[in-house]
Amino acid sequence: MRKSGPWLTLATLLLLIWSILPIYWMVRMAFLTPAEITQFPPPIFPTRFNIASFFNVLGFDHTLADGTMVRASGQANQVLRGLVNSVIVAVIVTVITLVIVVPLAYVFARLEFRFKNLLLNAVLLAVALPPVSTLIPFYAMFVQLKLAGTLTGLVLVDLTLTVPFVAWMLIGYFRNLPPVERLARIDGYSRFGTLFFLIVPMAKSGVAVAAVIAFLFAWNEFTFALILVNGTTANTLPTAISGFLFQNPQPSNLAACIVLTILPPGLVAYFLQRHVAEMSLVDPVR
Amino acid sequence: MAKIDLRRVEKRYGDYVAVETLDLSIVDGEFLVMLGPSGCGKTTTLNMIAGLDYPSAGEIFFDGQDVTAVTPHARNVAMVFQSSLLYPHLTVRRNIESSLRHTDLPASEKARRITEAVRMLELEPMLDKLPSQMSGGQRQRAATAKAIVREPSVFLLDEPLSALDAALRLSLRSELVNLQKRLGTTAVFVTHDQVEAMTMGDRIAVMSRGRLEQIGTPDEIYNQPASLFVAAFLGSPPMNLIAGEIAEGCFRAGRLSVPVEAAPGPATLGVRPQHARLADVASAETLPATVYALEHLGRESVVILEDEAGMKLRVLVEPSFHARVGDKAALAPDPSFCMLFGADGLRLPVGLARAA
Amino acid sequence: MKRREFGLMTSALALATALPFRSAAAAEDFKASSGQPIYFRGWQFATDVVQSNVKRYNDTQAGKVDYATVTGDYPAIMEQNLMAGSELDVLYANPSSAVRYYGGGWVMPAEELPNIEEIKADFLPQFLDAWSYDGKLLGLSYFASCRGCIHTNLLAYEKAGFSDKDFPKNWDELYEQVYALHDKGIETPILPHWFGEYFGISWGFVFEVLNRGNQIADPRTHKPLLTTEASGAAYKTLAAWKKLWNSKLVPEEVMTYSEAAYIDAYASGRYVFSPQQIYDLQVFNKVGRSQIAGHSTILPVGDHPWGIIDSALYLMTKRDRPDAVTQDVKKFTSWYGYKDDTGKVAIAERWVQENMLFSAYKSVMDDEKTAERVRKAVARPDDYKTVLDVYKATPFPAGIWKVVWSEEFNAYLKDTLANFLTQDGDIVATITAMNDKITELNEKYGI
Amino acid sequence: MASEPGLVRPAAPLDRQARTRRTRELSDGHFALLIGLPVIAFLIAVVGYPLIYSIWMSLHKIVFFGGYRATFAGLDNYASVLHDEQFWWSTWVTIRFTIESVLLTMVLGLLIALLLNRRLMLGGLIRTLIFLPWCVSLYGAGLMFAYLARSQTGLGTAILGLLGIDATTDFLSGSSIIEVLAIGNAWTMAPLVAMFILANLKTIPTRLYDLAAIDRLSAFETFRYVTLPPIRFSLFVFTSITTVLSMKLFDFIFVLSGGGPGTASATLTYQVYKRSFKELNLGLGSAMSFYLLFLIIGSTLLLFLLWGRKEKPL
Repeated sequence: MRKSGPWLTLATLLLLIWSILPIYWMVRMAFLTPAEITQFPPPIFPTRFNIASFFNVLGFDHTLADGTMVRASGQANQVLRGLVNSVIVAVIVTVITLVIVVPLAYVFARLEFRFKNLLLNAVLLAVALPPVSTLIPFYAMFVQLKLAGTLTGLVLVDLTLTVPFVAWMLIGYFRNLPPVERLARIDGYSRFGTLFFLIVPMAKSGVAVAAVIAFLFAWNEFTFALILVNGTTANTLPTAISGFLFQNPQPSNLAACIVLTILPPGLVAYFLQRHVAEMSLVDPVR
Repeated sequence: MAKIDLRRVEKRYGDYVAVETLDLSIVDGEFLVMLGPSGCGKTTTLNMIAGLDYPSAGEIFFDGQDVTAVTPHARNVAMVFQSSLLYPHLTVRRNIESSLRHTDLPASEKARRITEAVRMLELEPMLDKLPSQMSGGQRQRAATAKAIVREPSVFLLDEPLSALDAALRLSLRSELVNLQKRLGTTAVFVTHDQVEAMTMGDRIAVMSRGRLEQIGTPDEIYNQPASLFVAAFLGSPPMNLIAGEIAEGCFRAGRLSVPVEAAPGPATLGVRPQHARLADVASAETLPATVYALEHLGRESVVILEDEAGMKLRVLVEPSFHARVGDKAALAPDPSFCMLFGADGLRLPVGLARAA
Repeated sequence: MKRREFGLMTSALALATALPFRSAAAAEDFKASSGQPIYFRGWQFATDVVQSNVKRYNDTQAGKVDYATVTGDYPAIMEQNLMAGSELDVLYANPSSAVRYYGGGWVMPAEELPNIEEIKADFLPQFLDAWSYDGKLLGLSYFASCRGCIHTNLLAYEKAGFSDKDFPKNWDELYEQVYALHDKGIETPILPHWFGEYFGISWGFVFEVLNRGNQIADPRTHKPLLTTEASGAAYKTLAAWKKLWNSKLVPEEVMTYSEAAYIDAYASGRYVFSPQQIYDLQVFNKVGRSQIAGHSTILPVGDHPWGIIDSALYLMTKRDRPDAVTQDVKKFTSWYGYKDDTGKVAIAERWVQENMLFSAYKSVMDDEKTAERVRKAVARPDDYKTVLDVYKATPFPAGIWKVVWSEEFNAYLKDTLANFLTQDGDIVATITAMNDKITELNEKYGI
Repeated sequence: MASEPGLVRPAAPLDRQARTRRTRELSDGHFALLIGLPVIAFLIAVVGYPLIYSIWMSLHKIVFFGGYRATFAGLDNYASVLHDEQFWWSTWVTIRFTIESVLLTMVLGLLIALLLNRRLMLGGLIRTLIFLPWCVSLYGAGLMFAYLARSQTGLGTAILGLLGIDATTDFLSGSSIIEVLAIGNAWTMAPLVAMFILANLKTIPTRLYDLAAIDRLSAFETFRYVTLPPIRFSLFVFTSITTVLSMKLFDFIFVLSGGGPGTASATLTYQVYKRSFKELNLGLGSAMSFYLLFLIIGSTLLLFLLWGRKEKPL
């Protein structure tokens, strides 16, 4: 278990390279000048840290060392609006998902009742449903309900993705918790009290992971956003960014934007890996 | 402190009968052990006493009060679960406190009880530890502390020691009994371990397949088992049970013949290993067998014999006894200590001939 | 005294006549009055410029124009929005999409603008024709340009021993030269117009066939016109493509390129020839943006013109909204798409200056400043004439673009052509299938 | 004893007195109803409605031009899908892409989990970096891999260039585009799989490894007899999950290859998008999306029958 050595180091190194390389390639592009981006063969390392793009995509002009001014990107206000919208949507979706899913998963994981398996299969079906097949119905439905182009609509759609997936994940997790319900009844906890004061704190690692998953789903959702809020005031970051794929905006701006979108989930990843380490602590002693 | 009465209590899950019409009275302050193999309904009965399960029929009384529909907390019971279950995310202190969370005791009284329980169970050094950071014994003590701070009317224990190693169980057994006697609280203790039952219980209720087989003091249970099941389940090494027939005032099984005063018919002879001796293989009216193994217990030894049908029989012998595996021998029960069980499994209420 | 009085009187008179005139013709004409927002949507091109233009309108004309860009499959997404009656008042559209949207009944033609006669009079005739449907001008000019003119990397071209006089005069010569260049050691002599956008490979086919002298469908009846004989334009185009593909001179990944990637690939200097947007000449010649800055030109008109008209208009939608808002939409469109409150075609002129986007308006194209701008963008002084020549000669595929099924056919063409190359398709079968598709579409829409 | 059913289904004739005295505690069933009903209702509204709408569309011929018309077409759309060559091609692309993605993801996920289960220097940092790909959005990953794999801008060409070799690495070609997509897909999914396997691995007592060492098991035997058994069920579950995720993947492909070159990477999701959204052939698109759904459900069922049945959850 504890024997380390050159092989372990090598394996770690390889996996690190594998994980980082695509991100590095993008980050590097954010620092390249337009001329360097068109270089062939492409440079592996930027020659200098040209941070103009990061200013540009956030709506600031930037003056380079040699005095030339790089103008703020015209996408900037959409990027900023997208950033705000994405944060709003992701946070709301995360909160609602947890409020919905934690009790639901608890009920499915630890109680027995009629139609449980049928309902469980319905949840699994929802996991299997490809977004492209519900795209048009959602669009039609939202147009009628005046929800197309609104954050509310996007939150609803995101919930259809997060709720089944997170529920499925948490059900498995809750099943492995020790059977404290009977103890709780002896101690006088109500059903809801048991759930909120005992199960949730006990499962906080699992709930944290669930929150992260919900956040990432909502933060990164692209397909529905592309159709439902694209070009409206409810535009989110992903679609705002894809605007850089068109001709004139700089690839470095695109790269800078992508880097910006990774930062919040990156922090989340740091937080997540600590919980993964803790997840086994809750493992029941049976 | 309570006297508990179960009247015609029944528990069914669909067609499955977990507990059949059960009448049970638990005396105030006694330590009652419910003993039986898994699936015999003992835990279900315990749960019904606790209020965790509600009976399908019948009533439960605490001190003459009908509590059949009263919630567990309101019954003021305390329970220690299998493996001494605690809330894994709470420290020992908060675990103990959670027992008093839903009571309206003044804070000073709560503090007093907790301090008292902690002192009694010597938990001071680990109050701020999580259950996962403690040993099994410590967890058991913490669970006990959590139970006693409620000053419950009854103390329910569901195989709390089953996950512990042997040495620890031995010491915790006496610790628990000692505590219960000091507190004087009625206790119901569920186990499948007959040694636990014998050593701890004031009375033992033996259950099998949802039915109460026998209830009595350890001495009664051991010496006057009501049924073949009880006889076989209790005692270590276990009782020898020999199937045979009663005819002409004698119990016969093969060559073995024991004089009895009973009606003729098929029966089973039971004799505890200490009430049998080894006889010469040629001697009449004994059961011929071969030595299968010899177990040294220190103060005595157990010879395990195997008869022609492959049945194992045990005899207690002096520690100095020597025999080799494969040696021929015969088992001779002491007729004055033999028991007879009828075809229905019940003990035949008959005396045995006190013959030499 | 008399003189002073006279002067006073004349100026008062002038004021009296001028004021109402000016307020009517200029300032108040464009002032938004409904207080409601106007939704203006477009694809992403120089969004910073659009942003500041819109801001100017909002600041000076009390406008509430909400501008945003739409990503992805622009024509399809806009069609969905139009169909759903979403919040959308003014949008960019290519003429082919414009015709379809008009056919769907979602578009208010430019004819409804009060000063439409003045606007039409200023139109270059080929664009007025290209953008009119049912005798109605559909929208105002965003840009009018040429896609598919052959950009040439002089650095590599001259290094291989060629010069201006060797410039190919038609597509056949161009392909011949591609192989000649390859023989001289140039790995990738051409970057064909095969990229993955809706205006990529399909348009590449359309302009090559058009340049070679055939129509794809009849401009009036929209009946298919492609022929399968080996001398036909479609046959020759496909044959040339097949040969190019099989020669492995073109990386397959071109088909997955976005337009940005397509431009950057040529700007890297790897290629000698590439059909590109004419206005991107200024990108390729910009130092710090391109590896061939100062060395990129376009082929002059030879035996035939190069490319096709790539243009876009500002369309007004017909969505359900109060009349006052519709009035505002017209005011904004007129201000933005033609003359603003100062009487100048300011937005179009700015596009010329900023990105060399040409306009459909004579007043803009004939302006000396426009010629000046082109001169700044070209590698060699004389190239500016080439640019304007190529621009003026550019044809328009009315047969397949001025019809409601244009986008459907375009999507079909894109897949068919890509499959033709990747799956080594049969030339005659492919052409026949294209004709059949046109016939099928005509039947579907009762044309 | 552990699993006595908790639900009180009062099947037996209840003592009437007992019934009237039924306690104030909520039964499992009631509590489940209370919690679950609003959620299930919500899910039915926002998942069920679109699903039914899709079914409706798949049974109709819908026309927009010259006025909206929907005429009932029975199973015509389903039949025409089966005659659509593109559909069969896309099915094949989907299957190939899914198999490659899943295999790669599971192997990588397992490797990452095994590695992270060891004591590493800078463990926190390394774990963060290794989990990072999972935080990258699929469209972001699509762009990354597009730039990374493209010969014009990619790493391969860059390295060759650095070595002074004037050549390109053309990965985005018809023959290898699916592999590029599968690698990218595995890149984003593997950390998730690794995370859950890791949580599983942590529950294996170290004692077992000591035992294995005493028994002188080789590294492979240790893996097979000690490490593998407790994670087998998770492996099955995640094989299923990654299968589903791969089959319904859209945005990553949309951004990276747009289904190209040609239709080389046009998966079923892409085909459905194209039919429904770009061509507005809603009936055909919906019918195709149901075939996709059947494929997804069928594959997971098949996995279950071939493998999952034999595994026991921990």
